[in-house]
Amino acid sequence: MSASGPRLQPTIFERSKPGRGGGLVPHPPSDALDRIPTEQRRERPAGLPELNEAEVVRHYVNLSQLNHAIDVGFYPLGSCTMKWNPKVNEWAARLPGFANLHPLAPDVTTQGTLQLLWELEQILLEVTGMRAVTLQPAAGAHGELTGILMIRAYHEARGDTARTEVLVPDSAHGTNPATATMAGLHTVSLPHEDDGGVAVEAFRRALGPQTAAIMITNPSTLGIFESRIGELLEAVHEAGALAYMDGANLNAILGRFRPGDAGFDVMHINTHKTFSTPHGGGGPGAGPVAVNERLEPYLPAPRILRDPDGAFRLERPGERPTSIGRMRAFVGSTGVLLRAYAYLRTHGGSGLAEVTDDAVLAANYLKHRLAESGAFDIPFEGVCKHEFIASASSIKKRTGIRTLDIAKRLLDHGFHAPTVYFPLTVDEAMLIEPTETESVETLDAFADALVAIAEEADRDPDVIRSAPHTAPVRRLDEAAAARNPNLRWRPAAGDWTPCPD
Amino acid sequence: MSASGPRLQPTIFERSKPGRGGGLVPHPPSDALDRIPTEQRRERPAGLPELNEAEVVRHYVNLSQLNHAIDVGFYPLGSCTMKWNPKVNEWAARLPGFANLHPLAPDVTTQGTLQLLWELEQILLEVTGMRAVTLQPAAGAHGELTGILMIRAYHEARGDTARTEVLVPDSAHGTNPATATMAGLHTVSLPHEDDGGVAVEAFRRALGPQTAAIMITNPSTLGIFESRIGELLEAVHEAGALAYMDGANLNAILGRFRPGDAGFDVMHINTHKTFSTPHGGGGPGAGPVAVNERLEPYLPAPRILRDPDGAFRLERPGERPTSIGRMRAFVGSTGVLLRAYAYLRTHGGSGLAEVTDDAVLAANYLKHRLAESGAFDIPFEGVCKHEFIASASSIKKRTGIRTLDIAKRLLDHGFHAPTVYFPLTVDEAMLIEPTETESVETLDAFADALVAIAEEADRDPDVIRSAPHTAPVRRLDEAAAARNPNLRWRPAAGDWTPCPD
Amino acid sequence: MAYGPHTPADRQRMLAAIGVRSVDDLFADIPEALRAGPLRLDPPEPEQALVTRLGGLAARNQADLASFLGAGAYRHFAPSLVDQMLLRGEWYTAYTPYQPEVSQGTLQSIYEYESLMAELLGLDVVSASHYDGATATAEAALMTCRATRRDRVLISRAIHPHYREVVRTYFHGAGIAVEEIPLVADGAAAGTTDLAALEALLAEPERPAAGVLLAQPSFYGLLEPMAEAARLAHAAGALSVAVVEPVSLAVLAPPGAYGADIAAGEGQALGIAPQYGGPYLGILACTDALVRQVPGRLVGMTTDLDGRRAYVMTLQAREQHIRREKAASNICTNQTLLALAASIWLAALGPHGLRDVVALGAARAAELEAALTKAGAPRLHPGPYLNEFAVRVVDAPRVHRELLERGVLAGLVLGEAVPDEPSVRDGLLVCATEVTTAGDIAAFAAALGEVIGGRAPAAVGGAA
Amino acid sequence: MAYGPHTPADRQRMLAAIGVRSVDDLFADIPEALRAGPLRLDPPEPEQALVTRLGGLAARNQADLASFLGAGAYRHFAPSLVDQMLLRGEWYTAYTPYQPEVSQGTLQSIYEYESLMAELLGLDVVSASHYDGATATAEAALMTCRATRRDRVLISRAIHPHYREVVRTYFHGAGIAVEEIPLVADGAAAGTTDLAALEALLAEPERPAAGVLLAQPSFYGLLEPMAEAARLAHAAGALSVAVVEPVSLAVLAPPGAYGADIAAGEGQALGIAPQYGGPYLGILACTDALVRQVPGRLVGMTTDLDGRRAYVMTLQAREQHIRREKAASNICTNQTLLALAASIWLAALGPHGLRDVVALGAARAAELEAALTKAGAPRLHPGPYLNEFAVRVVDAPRVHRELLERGVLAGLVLGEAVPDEPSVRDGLLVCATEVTTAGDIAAFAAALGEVIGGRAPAAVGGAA
Ligand SMILES: Cc1ncc(COP(=O)(O)O)c(C=O)c1O
Ligand SMILES: Cc1ncc(COP(=O)(O)O)c(C=O)c1O
Repeated sequence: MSASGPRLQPTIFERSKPGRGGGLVPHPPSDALDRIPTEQRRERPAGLPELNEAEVVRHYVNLSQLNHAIDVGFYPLGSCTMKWNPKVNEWAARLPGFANLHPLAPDVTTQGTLQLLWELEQILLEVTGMRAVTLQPAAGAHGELTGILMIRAYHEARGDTARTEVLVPDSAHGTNPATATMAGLHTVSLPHEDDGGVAVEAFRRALGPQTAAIMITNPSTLGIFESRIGELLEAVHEAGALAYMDGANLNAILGRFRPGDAGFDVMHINTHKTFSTPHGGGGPGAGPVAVNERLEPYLPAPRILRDPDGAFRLERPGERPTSIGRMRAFVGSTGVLLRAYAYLRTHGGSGLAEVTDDAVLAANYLKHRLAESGAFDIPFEGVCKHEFIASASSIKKRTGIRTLDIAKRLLDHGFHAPTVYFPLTVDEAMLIEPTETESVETLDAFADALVAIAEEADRDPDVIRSAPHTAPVRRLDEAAAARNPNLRWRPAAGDWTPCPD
Repeated sequence: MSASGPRLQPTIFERSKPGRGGGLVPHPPSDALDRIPTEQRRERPAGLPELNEAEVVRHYVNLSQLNHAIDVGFYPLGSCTMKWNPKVNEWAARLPGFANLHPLAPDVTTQGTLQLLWELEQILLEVTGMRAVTLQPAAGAHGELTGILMIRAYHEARGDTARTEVLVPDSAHGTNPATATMAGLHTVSLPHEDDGGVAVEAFRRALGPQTAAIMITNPSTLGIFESRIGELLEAVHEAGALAYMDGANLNAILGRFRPGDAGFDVMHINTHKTFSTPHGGGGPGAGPVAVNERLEPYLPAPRILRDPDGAFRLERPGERPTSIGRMRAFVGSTGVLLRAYAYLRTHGGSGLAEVTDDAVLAANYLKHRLAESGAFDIPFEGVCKHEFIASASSIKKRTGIRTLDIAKRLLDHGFHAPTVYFPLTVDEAMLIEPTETESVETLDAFADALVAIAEEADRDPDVIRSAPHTAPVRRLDEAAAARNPNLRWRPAAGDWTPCPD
Repeated sequence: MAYGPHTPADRQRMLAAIGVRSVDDLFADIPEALRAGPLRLDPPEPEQALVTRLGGLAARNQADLASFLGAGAYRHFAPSLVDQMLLRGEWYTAYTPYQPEVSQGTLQSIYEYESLMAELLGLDVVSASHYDGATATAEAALMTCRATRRDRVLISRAIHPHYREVVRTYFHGAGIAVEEIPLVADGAAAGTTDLAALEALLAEPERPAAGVLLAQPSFYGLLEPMAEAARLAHAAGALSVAVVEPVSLAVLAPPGAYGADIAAGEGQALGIAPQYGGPYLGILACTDALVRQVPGRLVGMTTDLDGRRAYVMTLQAREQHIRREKAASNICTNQTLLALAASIWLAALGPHGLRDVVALGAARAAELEAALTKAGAPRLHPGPYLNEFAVRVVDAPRVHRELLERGVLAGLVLGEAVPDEPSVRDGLLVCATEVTTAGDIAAFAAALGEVIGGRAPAAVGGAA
Repeated sequence: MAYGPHTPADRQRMLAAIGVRSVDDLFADIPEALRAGPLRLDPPEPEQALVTRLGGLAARNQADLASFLGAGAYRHFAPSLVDQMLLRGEWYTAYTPYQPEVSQGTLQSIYEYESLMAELLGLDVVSASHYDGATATAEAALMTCRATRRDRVLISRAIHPHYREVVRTYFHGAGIAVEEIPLVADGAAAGTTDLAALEALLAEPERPAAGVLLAQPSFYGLLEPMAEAARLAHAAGALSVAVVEPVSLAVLAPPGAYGADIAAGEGQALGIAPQYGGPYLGILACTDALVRQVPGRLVGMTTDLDGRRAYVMTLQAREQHIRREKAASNICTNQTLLALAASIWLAALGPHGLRDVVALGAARAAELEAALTKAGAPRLHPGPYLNEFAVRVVDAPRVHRELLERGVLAGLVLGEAVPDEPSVRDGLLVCATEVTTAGDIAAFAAALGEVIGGRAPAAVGGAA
């Protein structure tokens, strides 16, 4: 009941009443299921909720209004790149010619989509400077696994089987080390220098014949371009290892730096970040993986091929035995990829370069505003890329107010909080990424809000500690949630009652 | 900034900044407008707002969240019949084959829509018991004018030109007398009996050779079926006048009473009430007008015809000289009518009867709940139809709390208020219409809220007088708005700056 | 019942509470003789079957022809965001904002619509919307009578014939005279409103005119002498009404600039789909001086008890629910959702986008003119136009039909649409907008060449 | 720039504040040698042109054939409300709910998804979603290894071949053995998983199995001996994994009922469009005992400071952002929006609607079986099926191609999809659901009659 009155909603099960709803599909013949053996049937129906259309819609409309979202306001989540999600892309993904296409439909019936995916691959190759790309992975982490499995396959194909380690900087996203483990490799963590870059000495010590790969996020999750990247990559390759770039921060370097040209062997792209496909409150995403000629043979199957006559087709089973195999059931998250394609077409080459320029400009401006205010610690000086770290370390020492409190207080200003306590290497970190689609007025308002909260921390810390005050709920008891997990509602059991309509 | 933080929004002009936005349509050649004479061109561009997509969307998403709506919660507006607006109808109206059809396209290219409209007419004839129908009118009031103009034409055709009066019960909607005036006729107001029906004596006195028509809302806006309707219609026809039924309350009598059978000559239907087409915060609607054989010759042109070979076509200009002419530029609000068609198909004959039964059941139940509580005056006892009147007359005498205050306090409970101070004939009226699509749990919660407010009126009247407390704004200064009307924003004037992209 | 929430037990509970045995008892007040039998209609249709049915009907229409048909309803590009915003239930499932505290979304959006239109039109008072362009025009004409207390209006024959019909229908009821102003027969102004004739019509002292109505662009796509007509009207004590196409106002002088007292028009072109005729958007605007004469809702800005800016329906004393038989009009339900659609469309395009739309349409129209001239169908009138114009084609109905068989919807057959205007008997009214493609134009020209073969008529009008 | 808010003046202001001359200065940290030149891509495309391009590409697909293709992706009727709810920006433009106070919509919806799936599956712990059915299956297999500390899993050859491939890809990395359980060759159980072979595989004492994976219904549409397989697995100390199609669970026994410890499956059938392969919905569920092994997010119910019910991500100690290399999986981004889609679809249909969907599909499938048998393509396996089954057609690839030319997508050519399963070499895998029409079935049968002429093969299997 949104415009006024209570905001929280009962569960959908509590809105249910036996005998409500139904009638959307034609009635089946009453003997339709007689041929299913009794022992294969369920004894009691699942306790699914029974609602009429109005109740379903009101439930989801009212729930939706409890969310902050990019359609509602600023969302400066560092590393997550919450840029604008264009509306035309949603239209496109729903075109029946795209949406109703079966993933196993014969190639002659899927030429439009195959062409789109093939063109998307070409665009990604130009953006990354790589040689080949797979569109299969469903997300960044899935792309990482794909990439590391290819690296494994590469070493294996060369009989180079003692390479069991992956070097990962300590500021890396958690998916990097977790990926190494999933691929059966060990993570070696690399410390960073004061300027945020990888500590070269430690890196050289860690590198060796046991090194399968290095995984570098560039720009790093500190928002800093790894200036010594040439040197690092040279050493990696000299040691016989390969270099994986976590491309989550590609938004910061479009048209300015091509990982393939610089010597990376493989990288993933988060379409749900760099190319603005909607993240939907947790997913979906897509994580295309681009590789150079070293890794091309190992790409997952099936690839999208263009025959000499211009027709497109999927690779046939067994056509390329060097492949690491399938990474998912079907060719890819096509519905996500076509949104990325639309985004890339909309911007074109010049627009992508502007995307990066404006994203970096906005981040540096916001960083400047905060640095100038003196209210927050700015651990890494100099230019940043598309995001930067601020810290409430001094505020905490002075007032006891932590980054978490500041994050909650920001909600009262109508902003989402930045990513907090990440990367783990910085005390009381806030990773702030404004993106290129927020106006300077919004950036200013956000900076003003942060500065105001910093002042409030001295003046009236309790109001921050007890924030948020205007959200649908106050702070949650997360400890109780974990101690005594309640992971599902237990509805009244269903019953084989006759259909209500 | 909805989930938390401030809720009100700046005007769209205040979100504007010169040089923002653009780039959605291809650039025209620079000389495209050279052939337009200078004196025909505007000197300065209109001061339209310049926004990027994110700003436009956020504006409208955030504004939308300030609205109560049937998708959000209960909306018991008497006489306005806010029943559920089905989602499939929105899908249907957007099918390109329907949405992109030009109103002047040749009949051979519009057979699908013509068939739909023709079938809709047949359904409406069965529902109303009439002989013919026009789908042209854009709303109920437009239908009223159409109907009264036909009645005028009927009398004129018979040379019966002295009939200049229309009898209208005092509980009638304001559109009834206003319509009479627009059609060049005079309104004679009829009082009502204690039971809510038309006062028969007064009616007989008013009726005469000067009477063109009577306009009766049945069930009336008091929610009462005019039980003496047979008698009234007989007298009207005896006097040579015709009978118009305001069908705004048709929801209460589907499958129970057919105005055509009962002797009404003409009636309108509010598709945006009875057949659930969305009202969109004020409109659109559609007001089909059904007539018996007396008035069929006068229907507006063009009608939808079915040729003997089964092909559909629009009446050609001049094909039926008795027509009163066009009531609007094109054939009708087809986009609205097709939603009504979908609604009618979904329900079928049995479903429509259930609609009425459930609407009347819900109204009587709610009326019973309030009567039983003793908290409100219930001026008209006995069964009601789809709506009923409650009054805060006693509460006001006792506590000073008025219907207006109660309406505002209901908002804090998450409900929209009923229609208040209408009909004008009842002191402190609330016209409550729950409709058939609200659950008994909702009806109970609403009754509980009203009873709780009535108790609160004794206990803590100030909290009611100052309500609403949870809405985006508090009560408004309507007097100032009327005294010093501010009917438009004055943006900074536009400028012929070059296009930003 | 579809959409219904009640279980049989719910119904029983309610009946028991009310104290009746069956729902039939609740209809005992309907006299037995008047009770209806069961409705003879098809059984209920599940959504899945309905979707199939409606998809089939939509497929029976041909809505994707190469179309050059305008004549009062125009195709324009609508960015995806427009419909996605409109599909939000908080907009389309709200009723009239009777409780402003929980309707600020709708109210602010109408206020903004009024403001956007005021900018485009150069007039300060804009109604919250009317049914369509034709009914808005009729209401505008009625306003001139109320304001001047005169009962005769003059309407140009270059106004859309359907609009003129609607004005006649409305006026017959109200008992007001409508007289038509003829067109200039030849010369550079051929096809535009004849100002000399207007002067003569205004010069009848016993029958003073209340208002003078001209359309800009005219039904024939021509630019009209709006300023001169307004001057003549004012000199005779009449009000000047401009019937306008709002998109064109990105470029054309606004009614306020050439002295119109009232503007009416069809807002469909503001990104609203043609939908076979509606729902559309009637635009109605006037000068401040006429504010108490304007029919329909007005929303104004005010403050709440805490001084916060807020919006509310205002000056309701003009309206039927207060004034009843003395109201300015009987209008109640209007076209608010369409006003919102138009506002979102304008906000999405912005002033530059709107100008691009007009300029691109004009450019496409010029290409169309060139192609048709070459194919043997020259313009019928010599004067300037924006994106719609009439061409001369012998045996136009047949040509139109044969083009349709070739997938081209060749505009409007003028001989059928305005049979009382012999000067356009051999005319097709054609239109291009920014969505017209070069391919469409080429297809039209090629098909026309095929259909009319060598029988190209001589050029006429100013080109002669 | 499209979507960008900055005017040239804004950029200047920001640059000046930062204290640099041009935006190039902000990239000075990129070593000169590594700087990229301008991207060689097409120029920006206005929305109007993009819409034309995408419409053209979509039109190059044939997505409206009479289709009998299932094989892991199924067409179902989705009520209009589902997509209209999903199109609300508050859902799809939100990120992971890191700030629960302003993400209760997403969090509650995930909790409800978990609850709905728990009901369908009969298992208490359901992850917030995984990428798709195949990756969920691979993760399920990995769970069995973590939970049992064994490194060998047994997977039925009646599981989708692509799922088996994905498990192999994942397991090659992790260095875990995958062995396949063969099919019963003939008799009444032909085509189902061979339990005797399973028993033998489980009986190798030095190589204890961690898990046993069967699919219900199987890739071939057959009902599998799930309970028996689970019993065998448990007897050998292994965990039982059921790979299920969730819609079928309206009718079929849930994994929890036949003793499965883990269930995995593809949620696409829950009303999600086929979309040429994704985004789909990986379902992953387990018993309470395995909660700390489940990969991916979990949302739980808790309270806020004022004691109000609220929802939050919980048990995050399993996840990569806390545990890093020791995490249960590397999954981060999942398929939350699809979980929401599935929830809305289930809520819209309700239990009766879901059962109708299954029963109507089963009825249509029986009609299809009858029609194909008559047309000369009898079933390949004798056992019971729900709505998908294999038929025997000689020269299936050619027949399939020729049917396609006649507008019929005749399911999947088994000889190509599972070349290593000779028993199905002459098979087509066909499927019907509630959206299959009688007309589609008739068209299929008629076209098949034309294509295979008199060359109908003899019936095989149990029917023999
Ligand atoms: C730096 C980095 N790497 C990897 C990932 C994982 O990507 P995904 O969430 O798409 O799996 C993320 C996601 O936030 C990230 O920020
Ligand atoms: C009884 C009655 N008559 C007529 C009307 C006018 O209908 P509309 O608003 O569609 O013009 C209404 C609208 O509320 C009404 O309730």
